[in-house]
Amino acid sequence: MEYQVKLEVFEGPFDLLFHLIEKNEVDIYDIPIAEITRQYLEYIETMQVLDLELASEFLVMAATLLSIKARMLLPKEPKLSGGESPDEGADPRDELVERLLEYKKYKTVAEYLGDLEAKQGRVFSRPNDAENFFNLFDDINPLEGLTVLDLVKALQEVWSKSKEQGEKFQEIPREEITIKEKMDEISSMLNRRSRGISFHDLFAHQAGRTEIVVQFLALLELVRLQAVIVRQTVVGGEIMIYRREENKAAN
Amino acid sequence: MGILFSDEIKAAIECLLFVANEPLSVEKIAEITQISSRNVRILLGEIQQYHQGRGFELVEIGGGWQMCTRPELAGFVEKLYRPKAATLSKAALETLAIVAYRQPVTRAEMEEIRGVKIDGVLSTLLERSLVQEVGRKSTPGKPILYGTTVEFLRYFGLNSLEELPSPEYLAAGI
Amino acid sequence: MGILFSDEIKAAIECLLFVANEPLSVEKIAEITQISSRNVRILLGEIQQYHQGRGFELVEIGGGWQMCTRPELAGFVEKLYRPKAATLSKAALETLAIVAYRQPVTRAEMEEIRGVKIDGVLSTLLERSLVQEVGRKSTPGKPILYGTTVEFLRYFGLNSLEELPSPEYLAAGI
Repeated sequence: MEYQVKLEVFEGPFDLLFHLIEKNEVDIYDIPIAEITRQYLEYIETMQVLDLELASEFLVMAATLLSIKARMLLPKEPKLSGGESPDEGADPRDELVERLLEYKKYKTVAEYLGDLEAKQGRVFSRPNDAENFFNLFDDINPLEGLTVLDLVKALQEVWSKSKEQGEKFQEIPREEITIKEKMDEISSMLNRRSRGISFHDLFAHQAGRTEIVVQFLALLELVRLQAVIVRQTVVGGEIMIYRREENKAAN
Repeated sequence: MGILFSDEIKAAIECLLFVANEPLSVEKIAEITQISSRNVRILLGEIQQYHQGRGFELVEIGGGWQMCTRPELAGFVEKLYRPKAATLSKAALETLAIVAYRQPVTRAEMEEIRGVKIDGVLSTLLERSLVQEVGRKSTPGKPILYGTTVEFLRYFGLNSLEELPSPEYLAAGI
Repeated sequence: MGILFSDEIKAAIECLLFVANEPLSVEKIAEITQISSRNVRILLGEIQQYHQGRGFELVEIGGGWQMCTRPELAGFVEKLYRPKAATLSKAALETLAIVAYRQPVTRAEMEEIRGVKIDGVLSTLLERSLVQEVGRKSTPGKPILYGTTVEFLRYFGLNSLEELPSPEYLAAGI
């Protein structure tokens, strides 16, 4: 058996409410709140059943609708003899209607803009490549007004943006690094240091992202081969790496 | 400017409009061609008339003048280029509508009207240069105020914000 | 093609010539407009005549047809573009800084540092003679190595690359 679930995506609770009001062909100034609330909740439930992401605003609106519904069910407060309640005649739906109308205004404009966009999307200007023109002129200095300091500033910006600060000004023979080499390097380092080496120090002098990754893979491999022991004595403290025999001796 | 030069100046203006990548203001054209803004306008009118109904036309857009292809011919351009159709989402259009009609407006005000958070949509609009920061509101927290850009006008083929009809007018028409 | 449609087809061809960035062959135009090459040639002739002596003309060039500005009007184009020619974008300047300090450097290395693709920016730098190819790296794929040019030094008034502030000085923070 084949069935289809057609579920419109709404941009927000107002969008959904509008859809329901239009679908039910009801007067926005006299919303049958019980029925609309029922349908609204039904939609939310479907969304949840289908495990679709539901913005919290939808739930807030659900609460608002239920509260309005509850207030509509309350008997009208008996008039106090002589005086008139300032709330008299106030419809619990008023505020919601006001916000819906305000939203509707922009929803209408949005549709209009969408039409303009579609129309303008069919209009093309000439895509001139400015570079073509620059070549036509002699003696253009593309660095006019710039100094070496501007170049330095640009570099500083690149530098601060780049996560691996300070690594960029050495030649990186990336292609040559292998995990095996790194494993050997770490082992010999640990042989020289009986008290172990900190995780931080192990990675301190790596030239680049690639090398750091290879170094890390090498370390994992050594752990897997049980050639090294990795320990952290304090939570959040320094991670120490020991050669396995050294570690045993220390204990 | 002597009237004798007008054909050559007209050609110069046409040439500028042809090579420019953005709408050219009357002032810019006047500055480059060294004639009065009034004369630029007259010649722009003549150029507009000359190209009317042909493959591309002269239109006033985003506060300037630009040569653009006619919408009816889009099919041919698409056959040549297959351009991307990255249209704005419904959410983006709604947010943009609020900015256009309520500017300068804060993010909180937009969220209040739309009834949802607008973080993602607002950054899309900022990235596409359709919306920009225009200042700070002098209320506690000094929230950023947003407004539309010249790119907004161009994107929708408008010459100025005044060309946008009122929401009431639109609502009546639909 | 019925002769009745020729105005609209003519507009379509004009439109194509307007948006194209390179000469269009008669065959290409015929393919897009679905008319015969013979008719395309006739209409191209009419279009050429219409634009004769104006701001831009239709010329046959490199085995195709292209709208081009008239050479006599180049002075106006220069007035429009010269101010733009003298400014390098931030992205271009950043890339130039990397080349200056890391040369010889491959495109991949520059992209890694900047964290973005640099195709457009790199060709700008090459076209503006600020950067040049200086060799090939002896790694798999033999990527092109880039370095700065003599013009680069001249524009900054430097005698040699040694006169650039050192990266260490830079790291110390200026």
